[in-house]
Amino acid sequence: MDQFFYGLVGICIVLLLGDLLYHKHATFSFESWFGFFAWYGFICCVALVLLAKQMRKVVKRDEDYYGD
Amino acid sequence: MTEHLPVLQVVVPLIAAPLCALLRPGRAVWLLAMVTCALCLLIAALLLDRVLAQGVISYAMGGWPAPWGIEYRVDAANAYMLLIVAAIGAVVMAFARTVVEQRIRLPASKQPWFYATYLLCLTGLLGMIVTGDAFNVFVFLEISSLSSYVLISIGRDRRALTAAYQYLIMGTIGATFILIGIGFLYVMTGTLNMADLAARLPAVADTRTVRAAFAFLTIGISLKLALFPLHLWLPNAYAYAPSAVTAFLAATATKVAIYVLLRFFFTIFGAQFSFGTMRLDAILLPLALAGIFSASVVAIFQTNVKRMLAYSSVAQIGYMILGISLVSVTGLTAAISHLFNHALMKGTLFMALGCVSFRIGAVSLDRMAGVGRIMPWTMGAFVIGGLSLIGVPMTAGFVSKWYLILGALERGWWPVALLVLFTSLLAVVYIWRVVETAYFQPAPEGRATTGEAPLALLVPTWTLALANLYFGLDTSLNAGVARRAAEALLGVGP
Amino acid sequence: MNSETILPLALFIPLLSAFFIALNDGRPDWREGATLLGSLLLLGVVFSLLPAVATGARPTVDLLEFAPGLPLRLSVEPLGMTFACVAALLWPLNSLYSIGYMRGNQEQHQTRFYICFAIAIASTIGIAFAGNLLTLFIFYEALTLSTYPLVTHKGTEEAKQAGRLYLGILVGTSIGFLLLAIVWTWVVAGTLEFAPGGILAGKIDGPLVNVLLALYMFGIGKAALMPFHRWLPAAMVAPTPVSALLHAVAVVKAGVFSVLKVIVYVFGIDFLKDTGASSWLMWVAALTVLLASFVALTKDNLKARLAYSTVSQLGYVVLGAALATSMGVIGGSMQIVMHAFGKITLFFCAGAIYTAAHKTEVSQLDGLGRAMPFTFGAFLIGALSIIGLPPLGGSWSKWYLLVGAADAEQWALMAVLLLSSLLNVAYLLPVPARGFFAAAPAGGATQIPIREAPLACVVPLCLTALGCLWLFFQADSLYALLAPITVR
Amino acid sequence: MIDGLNPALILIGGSLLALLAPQGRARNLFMLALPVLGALQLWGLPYGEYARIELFDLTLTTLRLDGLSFAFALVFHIAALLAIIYAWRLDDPVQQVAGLLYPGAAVGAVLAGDLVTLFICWELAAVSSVFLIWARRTQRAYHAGMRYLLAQIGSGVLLLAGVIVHLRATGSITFEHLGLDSPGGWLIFIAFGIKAAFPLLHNWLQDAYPEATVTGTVLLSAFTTKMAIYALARGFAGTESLITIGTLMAMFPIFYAVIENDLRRVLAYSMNNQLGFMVVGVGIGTPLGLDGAVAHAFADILFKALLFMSMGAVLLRAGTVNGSELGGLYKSMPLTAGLCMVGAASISAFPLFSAFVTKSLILEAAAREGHWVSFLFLLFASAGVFHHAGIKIPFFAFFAHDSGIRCEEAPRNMLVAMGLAAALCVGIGVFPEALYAILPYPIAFDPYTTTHVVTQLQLLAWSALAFSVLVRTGIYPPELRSVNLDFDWGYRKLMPVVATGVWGAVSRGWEAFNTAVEHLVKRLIAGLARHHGQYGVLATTWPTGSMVLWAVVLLGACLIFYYL
Repeated sequence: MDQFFYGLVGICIVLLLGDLLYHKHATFSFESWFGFFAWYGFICCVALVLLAKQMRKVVKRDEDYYGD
Repeated sequence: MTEHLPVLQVVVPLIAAPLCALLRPGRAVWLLAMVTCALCLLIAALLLDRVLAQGVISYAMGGWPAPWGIEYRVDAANAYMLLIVAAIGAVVMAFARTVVEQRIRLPASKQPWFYATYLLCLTGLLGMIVTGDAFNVFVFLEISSLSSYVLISIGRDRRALTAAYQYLIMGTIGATFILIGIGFLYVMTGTLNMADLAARLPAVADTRTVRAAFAFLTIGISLKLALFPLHLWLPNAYAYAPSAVTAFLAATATKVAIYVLLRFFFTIFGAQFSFGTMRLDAILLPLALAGIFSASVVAIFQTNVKRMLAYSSVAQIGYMILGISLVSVTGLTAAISHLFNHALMKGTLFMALGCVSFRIGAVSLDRMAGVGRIMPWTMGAFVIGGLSLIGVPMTAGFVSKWYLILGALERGWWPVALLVLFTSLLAVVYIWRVVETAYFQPAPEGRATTGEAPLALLVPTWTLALANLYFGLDTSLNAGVARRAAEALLGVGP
Repeated sequence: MNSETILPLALFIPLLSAFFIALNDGRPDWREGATLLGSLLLLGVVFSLLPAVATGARPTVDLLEFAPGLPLRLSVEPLGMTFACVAALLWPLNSLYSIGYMRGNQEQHQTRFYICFAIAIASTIGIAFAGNLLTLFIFYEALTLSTYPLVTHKGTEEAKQAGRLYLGILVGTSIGFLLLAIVWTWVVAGTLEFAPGGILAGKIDGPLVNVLLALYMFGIGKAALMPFHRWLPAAMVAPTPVSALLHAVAVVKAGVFSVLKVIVYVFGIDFLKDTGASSWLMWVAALTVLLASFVALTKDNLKARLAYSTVSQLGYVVLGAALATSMGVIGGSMQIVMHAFGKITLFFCAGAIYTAAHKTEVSQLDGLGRAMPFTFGAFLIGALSIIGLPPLGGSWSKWYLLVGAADAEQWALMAVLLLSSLLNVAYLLPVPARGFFAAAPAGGATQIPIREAPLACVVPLCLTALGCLWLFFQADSLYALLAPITVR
Repeated sequence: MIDGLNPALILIGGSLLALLAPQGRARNLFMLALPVLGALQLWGLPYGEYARIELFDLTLTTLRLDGLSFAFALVFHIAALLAIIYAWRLDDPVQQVAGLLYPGAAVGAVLAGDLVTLFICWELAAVSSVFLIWARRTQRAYHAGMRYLLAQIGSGVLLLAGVIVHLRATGSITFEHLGLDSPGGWLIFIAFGIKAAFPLLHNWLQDAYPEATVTGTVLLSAFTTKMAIYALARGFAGTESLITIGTLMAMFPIFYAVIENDLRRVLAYSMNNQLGFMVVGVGIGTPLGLDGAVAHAFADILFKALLFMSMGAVLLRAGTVNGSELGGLYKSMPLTAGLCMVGAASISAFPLFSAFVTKSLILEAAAREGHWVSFLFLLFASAGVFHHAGIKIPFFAFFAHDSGIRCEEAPRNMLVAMGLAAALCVGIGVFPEALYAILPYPIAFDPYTTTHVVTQLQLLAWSALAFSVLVRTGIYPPELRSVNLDFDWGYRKLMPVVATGVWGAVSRGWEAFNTAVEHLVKRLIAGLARHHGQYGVLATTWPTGSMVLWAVVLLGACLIFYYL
């Protein structure tokens, strides 16, 4: 599994650096920020999981909650 | 021959009565009585036919012209009444034979007396209707009353004697009051002929004597027709008399009294005087309404079905009086038509009860349990009579109820119309108690499981039951003629 | 034969059939034969009137004269024609079903049953073809009385109680209110004829219109408008064929049919709209629709649930009438037809389930559908039609009722109708859903395996279910037939 | 090809005929032929309007073929075909009939040229589809089906009401652009919104789909919601509020998807999220946006079917799809795992997979119209969808820790169906022009630009990184046996309690009223009985003297009255 993870890290870095190699067609200015899609995707996913974890405290119920 | 019809109407039964008494006991006596009744019916039908075709028939007794002689005067109103009484007389006579022979337990030798009395009673009733003479009314009233006391007391039930005695007292008081009233009128006008009285009364109307006469007649007639609260003699008399007698009297006696009331207050005094000046309706209306309500409620609580129907009769009389106190053509039509219809329904009901008591010997509610299954035809007739009493469409009872409500609404008397409808529902209750008991309760222990009543009883019963249905649809007789009678009495008709 | 000569036959055939049934008391096959023959003859007679009526003829026959100017009159107009067609179509099917049911359950007093049934049908036809209010009233009462022995058929204490309630409410309201209303109409209008556009316009005004309308609406107890609906669930003690044809079709439809007749031909929808007298009635009907649905939800007994559903569905018709728009009236009339086919199917199914499995409660039906696929399939179709889903007949009546409500700009009533559809789903569909998809209760293995009810039961219910489907495609011709009724 | 024949009728009519065919191969072949025939019929018909029916005073156009309806009708046929193959071994006539009737109704709905026909198909789809849930034959499925049906029919009746209001206002029932300013528009909008699972109206989807049968969920995922997308595209293209609604829709389900345990329910949430993209496309309303919505719907049907099919195969073989109980299944079901990953890649919009060429149309349209907020949220949602549908589903089902479950590979027919779906997903991804060619509006759009490919890969890779980091650090929430409250709490918990309470109060009040009335009536009767009863003063026999006295009293009263 570790190889898998480090492979992934490698790919991520390569892709991030890829931003330097071409001219980005951006409609919005933020798109042209360096590695925008990379770090935006990362932050989003972390935020998603953390928020969802908090949400669980509110919405999680026992499996037979609805009783059927 | 036909011009003597009015007098024949009375004379035929009058002559047949002593003949019956003289004949040897047996089938022949009944046959004679039956033929007599049939003849009466024929005569009544012919009379009605002629009156409808030609108008009023006046017949001078013994050739003495009115106002000196006794006049028999037949118009739409009394021709119609004659038909009712004669018809019921005939049907009940057909019913009576089996009852007299097997139920009343009169010694065979005494049986002819029953028929004689019956015919006398019929004579009296017919006479009261046909005559145009006020005093003659009283005479026939006494004939019918006295014979009916006898008929009531003839039953097996010992309580019938007390009942007949009370009836005798009250009937006599009523008759006396009527006689006093007639006397006062005679004093003031010097005539006993109704038409003549009607012509002469207005001149002396504003006298105390006439008013006293009016009061005596009101109470006297009300006693005879069992107006609430003067009805107290009636339930026992009807309940304890033999079934044939009850059927006959319930269908005729009080009706004739009502006819007398109509005659006196509409023809003799005139509607204007009776209701305009004297405000007779102010007395009749409340009593009628109270009677309808109270007697219906009492009927609900009765356990003796015959007594229940007797109270129902008191209520039904209330309807007729209500119609009269509306003082309109529609109201009077309702009242007069109800005379006819009520005769049909009560005749049916009492005869059906006669069939029941013939078989099971009792007519109390608990003894009648389950009787619908063993006597389907009898109870079938009872149901039809009951529906008619309730006033269900397609029965005769609906016709009178229709006109009664119509009359009340025409006058704008809402509450009255509502009360009439509400009390019909009370009738549903007391009739349906019997129907349910008869059809759904198990038969009580120890009751003989005899079968259906004999045909001799069923045929007359069903004749009237079917008449209830027929006249519920074809109303030309019971409502059409009633309307003409009403118009005649109010003097507005053609 | 022209329509006038045929018309009285429609009344006399069932009566005659009753007579022959009575004659064949001891011979069940002959007796049932008389019923079936009579029903088929009636079907022929009624449908032979249809073409003429559809092309605008109004055959009329006076039977008797009740009072001067007040005959007992039979007269056919589209609304009555529709109702008569429904009754005539369903009677043969119901007879077939009755034979299966009554024999299958070995019921007592079968002759009396068939006689009363035939008389009830005659009365229904009389109501459908009544040419004036008096005739209508007469047959209305005849229907009540002829069905009383059917309601109390079982003769038990429960049946007796139900009979009391039945008679008490139906006779009570009709004599207490309806008769009064009719006489009142006679007094003010001088006629009791059913006339296009009504007979009361200009004869009565002010709040009295409301009072008169109330007398009519509550007087027609058979329409089961709350609070006079209790007789209908009570009447469910009757054998199921009675509930099916009479208490889902003939009797209750006679009630709402009378409501429509009174609104269309006595008051006239223009008159009602101008006076606004029927606005309270809309709400009473809407309340009936909703409350009865809620009650139905709480009932576990299948027939009781269906009975309350009927109360609710009758409310639709009254609602359509009360809207006083021509689309509302047409919707109400269509609802009579559509609901008749749907509900009779449901009752047939309930009876078939009882005959085959002796189950009466919804909660007992788990898994039964797999043993009785035709019965439960038919139930599903009937239920969907009542809910108002395409492609079944019920959807068109709902369509027109909604159009009527929209025409009257009664948005809240539209909402009621929509909500009611959902409630219908909630109380009707559990039956087929549980029947087909729920697991059969454990421990029932020792019982005799359950199979479909006798063929005489299953065939009619399949036919009526197909009828629901067929009606979806007949909506256009029904509309064409009914459209003239609101035209003056 | 038969002139003017509605392809929907082939499926609907065939569904009933299918029952007549003997169970087994004959019926399967017959059923298989139906969508093929239907698709051929559809293909052969030139664009235009057919099969007009005069009903009452309305004209129904039961068949209207144009670019929009064609694309949907085509993919519906494909989905039906896949489902039939997938269900080849199914021995359940209920599901078989429903499985044809329901697609037929959906095809009918998208081909309907008027609102009445639309309504008819709308309701038919609702009713026929519920059987796919009930056919699971469990208590849960029964209740879920009932709730589903109520929601669906609720949508239907709202549509009906909207149609009627619209008809009254405009006199027309033609189904074309309606808009929210049209009377009745709002009603129809909400009706469509229910089926499209708008936020707050969405719960029926997550509630019911996971409770359906193995085949049922596959079918359900294809039609109802896409039918609604079609209807929105037809009636409400360019409605601004749809952009907001769609964005919300794309966003909130992903949070639930993360913590949901039932993997089919995870897919249901993900489906909700994909619908959000389509709704945004419709809301933008430009040709590009609409094309994007249509194309994405097309692709979504295929990859969602693929994913549900793979989860169905897991359910069939392993007996559960709860993430908490699965894991390591790749050893037992390698092919299924592989195909599932194709689906996962497709939904995540990997380049060369279908969503990549369809979702980008929507994002591009949003960008071109300057909706930057939506754009950012959609990007967030894209990352999220990869996270839960692209990674979570295959990870927890086939990898993660080994649950020890050893089972057979999926049956061959299922593999064939999945294989076909996977091929289509990849095919679209590789040859987007084929799909673009059948879209309603001609577009010139190349998804495979460097920018596009790189940025998308960045997004996906870093999302995957985030997932890996979170799992390794143990922050990632474990799969737990649980249910998560959603808005269905309102009608599953709150409403029953309130309704029971209110109804109880009403019943008690009614009973109290009845008792009071009964009491009153009893007292009245008792009062009457006192005087009128058998021994009451009015019913007993009076002594004669009293009677006489009464008569005299009355006479006196009369005399006084008359003299006055």
